[in-house]
Amino acid sequence: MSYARMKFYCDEERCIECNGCSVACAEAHELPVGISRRKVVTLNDGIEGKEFSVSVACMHCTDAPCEQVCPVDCFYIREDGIVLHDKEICIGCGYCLYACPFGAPQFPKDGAFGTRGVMDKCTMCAGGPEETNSAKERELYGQDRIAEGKVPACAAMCSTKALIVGDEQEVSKIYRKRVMSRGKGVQSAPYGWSTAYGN
Amino acid sequence: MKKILMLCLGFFGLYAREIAGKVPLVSKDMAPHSGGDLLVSSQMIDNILHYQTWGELFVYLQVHWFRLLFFGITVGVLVVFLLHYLIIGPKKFAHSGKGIFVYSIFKRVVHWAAALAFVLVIPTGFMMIFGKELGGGDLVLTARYVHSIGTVLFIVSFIPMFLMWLIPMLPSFDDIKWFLMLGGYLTKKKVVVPAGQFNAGQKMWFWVAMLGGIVMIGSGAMMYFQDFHLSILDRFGLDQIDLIRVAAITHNFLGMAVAALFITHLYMSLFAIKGSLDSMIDGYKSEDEVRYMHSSFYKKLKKEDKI
Amino acid sequence: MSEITQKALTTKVGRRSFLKMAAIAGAFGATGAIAGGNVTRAATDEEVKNPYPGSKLVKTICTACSVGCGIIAEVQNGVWVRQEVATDHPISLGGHCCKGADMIDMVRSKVRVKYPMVKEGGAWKRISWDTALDKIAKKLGDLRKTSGPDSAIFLGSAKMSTEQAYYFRKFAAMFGTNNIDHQARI
Amino acid sequence: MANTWGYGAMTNSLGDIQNAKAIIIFGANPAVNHPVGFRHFLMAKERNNAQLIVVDPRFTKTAAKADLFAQIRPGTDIPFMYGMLHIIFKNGWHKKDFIDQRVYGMEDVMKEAKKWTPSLTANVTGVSEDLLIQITRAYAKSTPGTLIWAMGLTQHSIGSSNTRMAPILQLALGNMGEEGGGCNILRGHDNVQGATDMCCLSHTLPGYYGLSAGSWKYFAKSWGVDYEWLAGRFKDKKWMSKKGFTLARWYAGVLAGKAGEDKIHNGGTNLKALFVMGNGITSISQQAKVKEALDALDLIVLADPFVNEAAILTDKKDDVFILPAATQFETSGSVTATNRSAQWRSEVVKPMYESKTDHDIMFELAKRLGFYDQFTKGMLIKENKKSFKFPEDATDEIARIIKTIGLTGWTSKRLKKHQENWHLFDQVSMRGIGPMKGEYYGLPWPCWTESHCGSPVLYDVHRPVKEGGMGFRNRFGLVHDGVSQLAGVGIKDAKVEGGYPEITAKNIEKVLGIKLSEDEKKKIGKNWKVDTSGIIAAKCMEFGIAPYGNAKARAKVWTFPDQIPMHREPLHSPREDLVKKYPTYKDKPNHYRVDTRYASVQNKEDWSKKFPINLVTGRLVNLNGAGVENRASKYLAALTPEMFCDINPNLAANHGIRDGDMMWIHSPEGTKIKVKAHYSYSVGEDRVFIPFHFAGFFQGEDRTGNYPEGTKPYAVGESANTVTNYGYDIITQIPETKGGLCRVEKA
Repeated sequence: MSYARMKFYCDEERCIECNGCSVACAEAHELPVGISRRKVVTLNDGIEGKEFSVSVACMHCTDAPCEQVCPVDCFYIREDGIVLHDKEICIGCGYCLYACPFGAPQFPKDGAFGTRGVMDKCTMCAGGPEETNSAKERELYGQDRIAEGKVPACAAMCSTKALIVGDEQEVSKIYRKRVMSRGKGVQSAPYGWSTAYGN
Repeated sequence: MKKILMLCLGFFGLYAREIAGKVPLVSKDMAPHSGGDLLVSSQMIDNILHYQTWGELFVYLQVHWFRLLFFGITVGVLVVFLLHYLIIGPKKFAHSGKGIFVYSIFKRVVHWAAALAFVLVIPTGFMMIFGKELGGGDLVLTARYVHSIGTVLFIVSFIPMFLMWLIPMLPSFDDIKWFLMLGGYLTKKKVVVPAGQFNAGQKMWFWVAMLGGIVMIGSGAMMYFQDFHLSILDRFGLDQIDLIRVAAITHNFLGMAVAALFITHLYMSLFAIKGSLDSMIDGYKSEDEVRYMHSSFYKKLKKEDKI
Repeated sequence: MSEITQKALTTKVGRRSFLKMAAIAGAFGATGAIAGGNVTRAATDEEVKNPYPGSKLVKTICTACSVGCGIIAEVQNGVWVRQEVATDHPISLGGHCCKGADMIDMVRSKVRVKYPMVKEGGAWKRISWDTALDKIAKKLGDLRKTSGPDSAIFLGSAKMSTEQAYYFRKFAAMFGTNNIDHQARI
Repeated sequence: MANTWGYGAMTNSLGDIQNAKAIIIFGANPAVNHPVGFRHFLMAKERNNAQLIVVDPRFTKTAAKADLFAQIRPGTDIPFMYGMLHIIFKNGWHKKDFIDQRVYGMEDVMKEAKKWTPSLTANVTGVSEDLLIQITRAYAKSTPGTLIWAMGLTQHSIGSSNTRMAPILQLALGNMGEEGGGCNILRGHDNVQGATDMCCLSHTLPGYYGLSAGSWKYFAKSWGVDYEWLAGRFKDKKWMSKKGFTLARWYAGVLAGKAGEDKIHNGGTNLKALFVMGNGITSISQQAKVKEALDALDLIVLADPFVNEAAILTDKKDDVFILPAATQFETSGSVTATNRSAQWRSEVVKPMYESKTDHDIMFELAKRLGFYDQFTKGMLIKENKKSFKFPEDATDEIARIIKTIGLTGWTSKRLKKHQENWHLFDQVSMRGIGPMKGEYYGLPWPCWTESHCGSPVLYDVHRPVKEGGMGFRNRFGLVHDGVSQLAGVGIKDAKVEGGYPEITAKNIEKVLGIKLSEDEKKKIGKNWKVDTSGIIAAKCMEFGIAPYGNAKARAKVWTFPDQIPMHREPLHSPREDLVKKYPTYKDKPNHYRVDTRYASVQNKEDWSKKFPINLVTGRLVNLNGAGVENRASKYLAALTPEMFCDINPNLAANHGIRDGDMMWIHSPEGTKIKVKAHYSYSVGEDRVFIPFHFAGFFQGEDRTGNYPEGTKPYAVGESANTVTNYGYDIITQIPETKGGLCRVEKA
């Protein structure tokens, strides 16, 4: 049996920076203030035709750089592609943050003497290595909604359904459908690596 | 390199393309209303665009080189000294007589404070680098905290040490000669080594520890504090996260040099020159040792009639 | 301003402890609903464990704006433990803005008014409901007698339920004044 | 709006917006204020390639998703719409047969529209001619188009003209009574519609019955109390039918008599007691006056789940009561969404701490004031019970009494059934399936009988009444100026041809062509509005007609100061040249019991000289109303931890204000606030934007020490309404918070 690969996608044509996802996440996992596992970012605020918003969190990369650079090997990647880590192994060194293209890892200041504690990041609502749905798991990682068969809180509560999570093939199907129906279409010639990021 | 990027962005490609079509930020000042957490502000998106430069380099070095180099250098240095000890052996100097008073109590306290700092910082640094083998968790986490505490101690001892040894540590012609004969360590014979109060090896250690120390403190602080903002960064087209990445790379490479010289310093004072440790305990160096190992200094003292 | 906010935000709010009281480990509830085929793997035995054993789901409506998004509240032993997603709601499809997503925190917020209070001599004083209501009623009654019913104004709310709003209007009518209004005016 | 076609409510539903081919938004920002509702807008874009047009003084999040965006000068919506109508009429894009059959008075509008050439419109509104033409074409040529508005249109001294202008535009294009069309007002709070329907308002009784003696008699009877007893509760019968003070100007009732204050007419007394239940009065304009008034009151009672910040604002030392009210999750009841549909809230948890539900507080007070029995009797009447169960019996009481907006069908049983089965409704048409087949979700009113399905689209003559169809309401007589007011088109499947008057006991036999039995004649009420017997409604359903008649909408309201909407500059206008051309109203005495100034304020001086910058207020996505309930959530507070002002970098630079600096905003009222500058290009160089959700600071002074211990919200700041200008709507007295002036200065 081959497993689906779970991915996030945020449709910037629909994202309106309502912050529903980030607050839903914070509320669902009862995060301390200052930790945003998910954050909505608006660029070109107030510029006509150029303003847009996207919701960013851990993208659960296929070959996650965070997992590669971790000096204590606290990361593990589930068979469905969700990248998780063990907070009892993590030392809060910050290397995963330096390796992450999306700035996903967060470091609450809850260690000894108010120092930076161990890393915290989006779990795609899949908890951690502790016993599923145990009080300890919930304390450390928040809800384990995937185990309950539920959609992660952020995507489920997205007000405009801009944020989608699921099997990457399903997600890209939805995306393709939306782009087509918008009547603008996807550019037929692909953007190369040289142009894909602006420079 | 491409491979890492492609794999990492994988699915995100589509999405990143959408973003790339837009112009970059009009002004970096126009961040979201919530201040304070720069790492998760609009810079996060910029970060995606610039990931190729420093982000990838950091991943590449961390995945392939840092651990290997640390391991190689440490083992290499240790093997060299082991061989040196076995083949050439330590230098022994006569410890009869009063000896020459070289280190005042103040200097000794400062030295030992710095020494303690290094003893705290360097092994804990190694513990973090090889955290995998230690299983991570509380042990390595504690090591991380100790690393920070050691840094504070180092900062405290840094300034007096820098000031008290700045003049004697300035380079001189002796240093070239010292290097040419590698400080006379490659021979079993007692040779007269050209050196002032401090020889070139000590000077090297001093400058790496001091100047390197500053850089280590600076880069370490960046990694420690994470959320800070330097407006000067914009001028260099660097994002704050990029600066931290540069800091991490620098910290690692410089760490290798510091670690290597620290081990050398330990070997020299504990093994290579028997009894040299005493000078840092009671402040007296044996005359014999000074005569050979710091010949210029010896001559100078003689001239000034201080012996 | 920001300092105050910062201080308020960083004070440790022990909501966890609040939850802990409700979290009773042990009992097993079998809700192994797995969404669509290959999206998730089959749940292992331990995964079907319900995080909140014995909880019930209550349907309600968000109180933030007039869109009327659905909310499903998960309640365990009389404590609202989790805000669930009303994906089948016809208007919102489970969606929420940040206000709606945080409705649960409005109820269990630490800064709620917890008991009746009166300001006396410039200081707040805790009083009982009976004292409060008696005093208010007396004062209102006296004013009604001395200055007439029009000396009072009642400002109601668009946050009340329709029934409460209706009764608020009736209250003013029976008090004897048309000095009543609510937020539709602004 | 109610004066145009009968009801002042959103005509279609949010889901129905997905059917629109074009969407034009005036003074609303659904992406921020109704994010979930905005999904339907985006769906319309995707499903129909609908053009999204936004007309707003600033570049909002909604505008960021728009196809066309016009940055309009605040308070010039009427010229803009006349400019559109000018182009529409000139090109013949209006729907002639629709206007002939269903609209009265459009000729006058056409005459006025002729004056508003694109160049004149551009001069007044600040929107270029090209853009105006482009927007008009895009909107007029794609029908059905829906028109959206919110507070940006109503909060002006000409707000009531604005809200008549928008329907006129829709009528001209024939967009009314269409799926995907309509005038869709987005209400603010969760139950504004419900609370408004129940008329927690000073000018009418529940169900918009007005304050006439007849209405009072009907309610006395329905509440099961003696009319004379009820009248005796008032000062005298004369005061029963006088509109009361409003939320916007209640403070005037306290301050009257002091130098410089407006005169009041309030039964010979000033206001002395204030009873507030769930109302953030720190978000109404003129905060400085509100503070003065609070200080001067004898009694303040504030019942809220969180500390009502009126308690923070006032310096009053005694007799300020704070009562812990339960939230809506700690009680049950119905709530009416913006699209007139009711949803049932179940009680999630019991009231926490010592809090009591709002109705419990009222009941307890009624007991102590000696009218508890009369107060609650209404709930016992229907089934002749001994005791009541709140809120179910209250819901049924409302259903029994309120006929005007057709709440007869809203029994608690049906509403609960809808809640239980909300998954069985379609998100676009709101139609139910399975056991809910034949009903629309939430039974949007009018829901004429206990078996009626609700009316998702108002004034839709294309569907039968039993499926929610109806014409415009016959509310303004049968003939005006010799022109019949009845519609020229009938409702689908109706057994009555064409238009017909509202049904009364007198005309029912004639209109329907039936004979009532003696028994029916005895039971029947005087007209459809007071017929609790249900006979009129039943007969009407049988004949497929709506009881309220089928008339023409009127573009001309002959009872208003402006019969057709006319542009008038705001009281504080940045264009002194236009003030002379489009002056405001004359001062209005006894406007909701207080004399209200118009011309005397506008002409006092050239305000634009000292206060050259337009002040726009609005909402943020994470806060709501006065904001206290959201600022009490640490996650929401963290999103905007402090009060700020969106200011264009160019404007700011000219005043030496850097991003993140503190700045003063001065108002013509002599008040000022100190806020943090936030650079944003979303506002032009001639205006600034401030959100109105903050309180706790007053004119630079920190008043947070006034919070009782442990109740301070996580974010506090200056209230924007400290600097909003004087100015009130001529009909409704809504404050003019969206068209004021100010001056900025570095702090």
